[in-house]
Amino acid sequence: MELTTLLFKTIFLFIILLVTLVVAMYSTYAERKVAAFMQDRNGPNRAGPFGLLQPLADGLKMFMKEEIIPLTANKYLFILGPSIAMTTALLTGVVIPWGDTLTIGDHVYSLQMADLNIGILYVFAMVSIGVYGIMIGGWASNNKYALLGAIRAASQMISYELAMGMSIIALVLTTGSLSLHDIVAQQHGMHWNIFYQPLGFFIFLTCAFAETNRAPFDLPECETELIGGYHTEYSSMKLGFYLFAEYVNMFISSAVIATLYFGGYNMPFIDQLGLSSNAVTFIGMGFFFIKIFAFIFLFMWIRWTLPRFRYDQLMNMGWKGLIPLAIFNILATGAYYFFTSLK
Amino acid sequence: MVALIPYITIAWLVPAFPLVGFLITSLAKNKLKHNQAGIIASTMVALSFITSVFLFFILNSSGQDSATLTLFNWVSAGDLKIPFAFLIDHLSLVMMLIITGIGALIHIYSIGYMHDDERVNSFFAQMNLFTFSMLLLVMGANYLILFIGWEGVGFCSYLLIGFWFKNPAFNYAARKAFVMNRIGDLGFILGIIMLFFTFKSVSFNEVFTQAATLQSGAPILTLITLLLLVGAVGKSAQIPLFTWLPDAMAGPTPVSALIHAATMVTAGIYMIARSSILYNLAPITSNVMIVLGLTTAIITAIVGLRQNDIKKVLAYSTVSQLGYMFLALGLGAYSAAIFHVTTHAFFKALLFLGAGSIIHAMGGEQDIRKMGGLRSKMPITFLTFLIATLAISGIPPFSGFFSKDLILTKAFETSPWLYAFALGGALITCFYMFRLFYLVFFGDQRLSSAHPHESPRVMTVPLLVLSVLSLFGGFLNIPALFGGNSGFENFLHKAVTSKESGEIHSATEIGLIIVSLSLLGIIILLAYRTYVKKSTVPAADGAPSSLIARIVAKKFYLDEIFAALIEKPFGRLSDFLFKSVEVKVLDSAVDGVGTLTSRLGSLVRRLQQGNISFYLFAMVAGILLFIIFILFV
Amino acid sequence: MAKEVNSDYWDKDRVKAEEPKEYNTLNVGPTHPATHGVFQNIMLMDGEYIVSTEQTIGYIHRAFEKIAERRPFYQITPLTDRLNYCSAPLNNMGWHMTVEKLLGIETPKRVDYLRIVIMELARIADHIICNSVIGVDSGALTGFTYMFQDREFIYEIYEEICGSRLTTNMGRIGGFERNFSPKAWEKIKYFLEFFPAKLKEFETLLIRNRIFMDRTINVGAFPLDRALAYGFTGPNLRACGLDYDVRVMNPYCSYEEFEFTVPVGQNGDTYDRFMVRQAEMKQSLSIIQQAIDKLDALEDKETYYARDPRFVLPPKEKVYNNMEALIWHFKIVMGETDIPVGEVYHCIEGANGELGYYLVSDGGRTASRLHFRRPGFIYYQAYPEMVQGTMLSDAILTMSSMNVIAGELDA
Amino acid sequence: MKELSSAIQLIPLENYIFLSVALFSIGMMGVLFRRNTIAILMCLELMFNSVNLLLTAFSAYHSDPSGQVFVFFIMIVAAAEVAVGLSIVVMMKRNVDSIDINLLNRLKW
Amino acid sequence: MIFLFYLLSAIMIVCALLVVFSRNPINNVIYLILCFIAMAGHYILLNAQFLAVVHIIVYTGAIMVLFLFVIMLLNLNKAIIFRKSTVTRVSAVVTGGIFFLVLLAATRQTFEIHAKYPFNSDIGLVSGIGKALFGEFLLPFEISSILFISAMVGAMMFGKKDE
Amino acid sequence: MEKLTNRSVVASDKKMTFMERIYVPAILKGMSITITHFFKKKTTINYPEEKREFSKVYRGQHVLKRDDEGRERCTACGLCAVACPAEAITMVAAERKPGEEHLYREEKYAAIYEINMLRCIYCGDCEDACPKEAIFLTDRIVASELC
Repeated sequence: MELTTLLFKTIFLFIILLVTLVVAMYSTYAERKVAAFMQDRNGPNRAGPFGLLQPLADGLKMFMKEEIIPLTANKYLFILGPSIAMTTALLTGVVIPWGDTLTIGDHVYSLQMADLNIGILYVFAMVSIGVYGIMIGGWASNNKYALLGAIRAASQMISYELAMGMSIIALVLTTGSLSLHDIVAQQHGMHWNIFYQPLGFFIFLTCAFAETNRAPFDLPECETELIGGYHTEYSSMKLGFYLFAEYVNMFISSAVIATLYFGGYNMPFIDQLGLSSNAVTFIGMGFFFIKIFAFIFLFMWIRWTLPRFRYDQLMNMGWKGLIPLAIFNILATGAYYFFTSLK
Repeated sequence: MVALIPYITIAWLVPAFPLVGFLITSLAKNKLKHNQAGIIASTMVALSFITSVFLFFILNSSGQDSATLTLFNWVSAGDLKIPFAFLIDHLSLVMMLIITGIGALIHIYSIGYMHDDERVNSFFAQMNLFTFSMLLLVMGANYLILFIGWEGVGFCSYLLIGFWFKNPAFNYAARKAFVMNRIGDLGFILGIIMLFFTFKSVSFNEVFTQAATLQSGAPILTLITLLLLVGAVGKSAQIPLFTWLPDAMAGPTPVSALIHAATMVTAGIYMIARSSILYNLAPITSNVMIVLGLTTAIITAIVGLRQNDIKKVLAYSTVSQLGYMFLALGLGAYSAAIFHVTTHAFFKALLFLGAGSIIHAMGGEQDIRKMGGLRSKMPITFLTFLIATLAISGIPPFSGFFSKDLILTKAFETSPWLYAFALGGALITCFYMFRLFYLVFFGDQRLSSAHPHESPRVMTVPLLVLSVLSLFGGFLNIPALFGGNSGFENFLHKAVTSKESGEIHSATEIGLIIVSLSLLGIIILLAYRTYVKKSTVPAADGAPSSLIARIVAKKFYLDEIFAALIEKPFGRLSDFLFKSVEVKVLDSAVDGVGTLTSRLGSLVRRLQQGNISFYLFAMVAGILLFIIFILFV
Repeated sequence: MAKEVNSDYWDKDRVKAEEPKEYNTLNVGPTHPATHGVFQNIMLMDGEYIVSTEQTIGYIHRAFEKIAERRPFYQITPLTDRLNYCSAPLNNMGWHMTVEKLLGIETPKRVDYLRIVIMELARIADHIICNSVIGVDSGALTGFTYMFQDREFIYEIYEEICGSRLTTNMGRIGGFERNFSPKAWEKIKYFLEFFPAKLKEFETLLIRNRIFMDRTINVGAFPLDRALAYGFTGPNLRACGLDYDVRVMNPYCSYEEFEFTVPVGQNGDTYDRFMVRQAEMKQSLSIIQQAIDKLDALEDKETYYARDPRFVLPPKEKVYNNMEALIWHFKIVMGETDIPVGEVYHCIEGANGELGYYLVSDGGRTASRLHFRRPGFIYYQAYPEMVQGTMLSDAILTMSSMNVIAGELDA
Repeated sequence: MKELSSAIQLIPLENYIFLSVALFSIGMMGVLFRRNTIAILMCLELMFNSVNLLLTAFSAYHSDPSGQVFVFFIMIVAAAEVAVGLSIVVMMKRNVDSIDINLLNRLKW
Repeated sequence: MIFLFYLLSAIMIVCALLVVFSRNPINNVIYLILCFIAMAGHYILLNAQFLAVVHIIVYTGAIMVLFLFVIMLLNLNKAIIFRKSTVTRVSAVVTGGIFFLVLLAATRQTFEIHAKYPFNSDIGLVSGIGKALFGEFLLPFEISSILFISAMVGAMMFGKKDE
Repeated sequence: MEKLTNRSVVASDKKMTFMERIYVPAILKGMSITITHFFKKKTTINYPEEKREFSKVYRGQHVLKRDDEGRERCTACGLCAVACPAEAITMVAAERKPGEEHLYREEKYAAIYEINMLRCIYCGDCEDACPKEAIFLTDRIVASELC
């Protein structure tokens, strides 16, 4: 590997991490603001102008709080849980193509950390490891509510992974590639996959809600039943990690949705503007982030609108609703391509 | 001229509709409301009737003789390659029309008849399944599919005979029918196997093409045809395998009408007509058939004279008519046989449905001695029953006349003696049918508890339709004698090869007709005198009577003869085998093995302590030893 | 599903002998976010399913009835505030009417109508709380915030009338402490104007949403005969299908002059309770409108208390200027007025069911025996039976839909 | 990625054989060593995986994908085995309140 | 790269040993997960990217979650006190060791096959495996779905409570 | 089921139509409501900066009033203490010394007048009971350090 590339990649990795963290941080702020606005309230407005420093204040508070590890908890696992949650949440970012190529001097750098040819599967792998954070944390707390939350989380995430994977299979049928870079490149112009896979998008979106444990699928942590679920016993920064991981997940899943179905960094009519390629890249990146923020907003919007499911209804919907739908989607897509290929 | 092939592809719809009906009615058995199952089932059969009619016109206008529709490769094992294919030709079309047309009418009738039954949904499911199997039987392009349909109809017949399974007698009747059919089926499947070994194929086309090259009277052909005949005898209730059919009347009356009069029992006829090329080449078998058919026709007609159960009478008459068909088959007059099948389907279905209507009206009473005077109470039934009776008796211009006359004429061509016997049988038929008719409809009502009433419209409409068919069905095949063109025979001629027969002078023919008609008239009058004028009522079952009467009433002791000839020797044999061979030889050998094993087991048991870890250890050690053995020894 | 298990589950050895490994206990309460008050449910759980429940009350044992038996009647009013604190004015009025019944005070029509306005407002406030909290417990927080603005407005109306918001101590024996101010009327009329739209909006947010329907339909269903056996009244009984309403069956306070329907449910599940409360709010609005119309029709715009000197404080000017008035003032405040010997039961249709006051007087200055019939207390008795065999999430929703107020559990 | 994809050319195949043999033996030892049924199942997984690794290594060195397809099938079988095995463990726990493999010595409960 | 190999191998072997010798089942599971993740690293070294990811999804994401799930559900944390006798344990270790040696001996002939075949870096990719899977191995692939269904049904039957 | 009145109306409809069964339309409807609220005016009152207007009769902090001439009105009659349901009021009466007429209106006054703010329930009964219009509950909010 050339030194410049290595240097670029290293810097880029740090930027990704930084951006992820900052976005996640301000997602907490945005969540509170959005919730407040939808509920005719003002939301945080004391720390800094419009409460903009609220995330920092929260973070500070988290750091300053006393670490409490319950006496009966399994100490190592209790610490391991949030760490896994946070790590896996952050790891997913490396395969997402944040932008097109960047030309500096003679070198062309790709704005994607790693273009795995199995990019989507990598995302899946990370998501499936993410379950451990919640499960281990919930179990290690040695609290019944936490255990219930952990079990709910695990079964929910495993169940919805299936439907998610199946909706992706239909997508892969249309794109013919598992690489996120290819998928984005194919959607150049207005050939966004949402137009080809509306049902798949719908299923994927639903499953993304379930995978990130957001309402209406927030059973593992639902306040009114389980008092916070798996993180009932957590305090200080470990709690912060869990909450933070949720927002990171939300950010990353928004990015994945935007990448898979909404053309990633592609922007319509950008070619007609006649800009230099670097400018196009930057504009595309901006547009990508706009899409991501739109999805983050959607996540919040739905959370503050809907009641949550019951555990068995959730499972019913996953197994009896989404999975058959997804299978139908695969079959329909397959049939479409089969018959079009006949001609 | 229409190109046949593109249209023939819809032929698969014909069996598909009843199958769909069966699936719907059986799967949604508990969901369907009262009449829905009946309506669905009837609609499905009617749809397949419409399809059949369409196919009929297609085939007629195409000028082609037959067409084969291959759906998929079904069996493919070694040399044996059997496609799942349908053969559509004139013969199968006639059968399809009968099955679906009469089937549809009977389905509709059953909506009314089975209205109050709690398992009505199962009934319609089974009826549809039957229709499907029967269609498979007649449409199959090879003997294997035919056999599947054959077994399918047998199974459905079993189910439907035992439909009211809470009555043990009915169950017994169902079992009897099933077992007797099995005897025939054994012959049939042996025949198919022989066919396959002879011709290396079971497809009709290939078999017949190859058979045409064979010598007439070749022993292998005689063997095959005899074996197939055994199957036909079982299915079509010929002597000696006929006793199941009267007992089969235990099932609901529409079942009797559809299965045991119009369709299933004619499967044997169909099969032989289909294999006509083979039979033409096997004169011995043909002679066997003549004998069988004539004997059956006469003996069962005599038995029918003494029956008092309305359905039993009809059942014996069915067997008797089937005998005529066999006679025709034996004479090589295949199209005459199929023509009789057709007309018989019309009037016998009508008779059974009428009987059903009567039974319905009498509140389940089946004994004709207890009926009477229904003429005014049930005018429609009376009228239709009259038509059917006239038809079965062979009175012109009703349909039975034409078909029966055809057979009689053919018999005369071969031998006047045959004609005489056949005519005798027909006269007896005429007598007991009018006996039945007069007892039921004339005189006074003898059972005071019943309040007969005309059946609902859903039942009378099929009756009327069938009576029209019985009335005019004969005109399908007006012989040259009456200025017709023998349309039916010519139509079938494309699919069935009849034997050449000697010409017969038209004057002789007219003479024969006059003789038979005058005899029939005498018989009818006789019956009228006995049962209407004198109001004779048959004696009760246990009443002392003459020896012949008793023999007749006991069906010539055929059941008893079966018992003595087959059941008892078999019973003794099994008894012997059980007591000496099994207990002493086999059991002790088996026990010895068991004892040995248990002795050994008690030795090995010390290793078998149920400790999985130990097993694992042993397994690992074994693998280790094995690898070491391979590597180093 | 859960098997029948004796409810004295804490006999651990017995349970263990029957089902050695399957069940575990879960404490829902006393400080669970969904209990909305201090009470504890010890649930024996089979995974997510509830095998049996034992409810514990007594965390706020305040000996209401005993305190009340030591106090003159007018001082009991603030105590009634604290029964069902979500609809305090209703409790106040009920108590006043009970005392009036004992003393034989005839209230003027205008007082009746004013009371009806207040009582129906209180009913709306109570139902708002219950229904929006069902939303909260099922995860839809936003509807709650919308509805609470309206409850807030009702509290402002209270404030205009009596000066207090939650624990109102509104009204006096025989009527009100003061006439309604024009501003109060303005606010009431404004409320009647805008509230139906808000209610509609809240309904759109929830009632035809399948998630909400799935969560509530057939959840915590309670057959009518069991409900009657437990002594259910109010919306929870009506949800089971029986149209029992004290306002209709046993009219008080001129309710017989009003036209309104009695909404009933089908099988007493959470959805029925929710819908019955929604419908009752609409009925209450119409009752308020009718009361206002009737008040407008009355000539008299000034009467706001019964002219009965024994229990109604004389106007302050008279107290300053008139000896008799001063004496009466002292007598009333000191609780020295004569009270007839007697026994009175008066019940009103509280927001949550039949709210009854049983008052025995032996002629002394205080009640010799006083009992409050608190509907919430009765509902809570049936809770274990209702939630047996359901899931934890259902139990939470059942509890909030029954509107068990911790203040009513102890007295 | 270039460097990674040519890595196999630097690592001798023997290494993978040693490694998977070692893993297999460890798994085998675990099966014999433990009495906890779940632990035994885990050791079985370990053995499966050593075989997987070997198959993949051979497949990579032979440039023949069949080996990897077999790994795929082994995963399928492993998943099915775990599903059934764990449900047996759950049933065992219900019935004898223990998951000691030595208690699993009756053929029928 | 050889360094990476040794690192991953060391992690795997240590974790595998810990799986065998650690007594807490939860720890067992976690060590096994670590072991599997290291194995995914090996797969990547072997150019089998697809397998690596599927390995993580299937083993780490599903199978081990099931293990964890069962352990949590049955609350097996404290139940593990039983031990085998020393003899058994020693013999287990000895057997394992012998097994290792024998297997090494058995596989020693294969050492030479390396480098006989041309190197192709594409076979581990999705397309390579896909072609093999849906071509040559289509039937086993379809049959495996039947296996799955039967396993599911079996697991359900076992897991169902007697009513 | 028998009906007690002829006024009953069934309030709930539990049959779901197809559109309700597929979740989405109702969800979109709900989302449209929340998004309109997103842009609506907020009802929050930023407390220390903004203050809500209280009604005139608000029962806030207690005040012992003076008359027009600046004299205390309270005569320590004790009616308020008697009327207090929470028993929060204690007072010690003292006799007005000569020369204190400009301080107290009556001959008797409350030397110590204490309200236990932890007990007070702001019911306003003391205000009602006072024959001298001395004690009033004002529209002042009780500062948190007082209770």
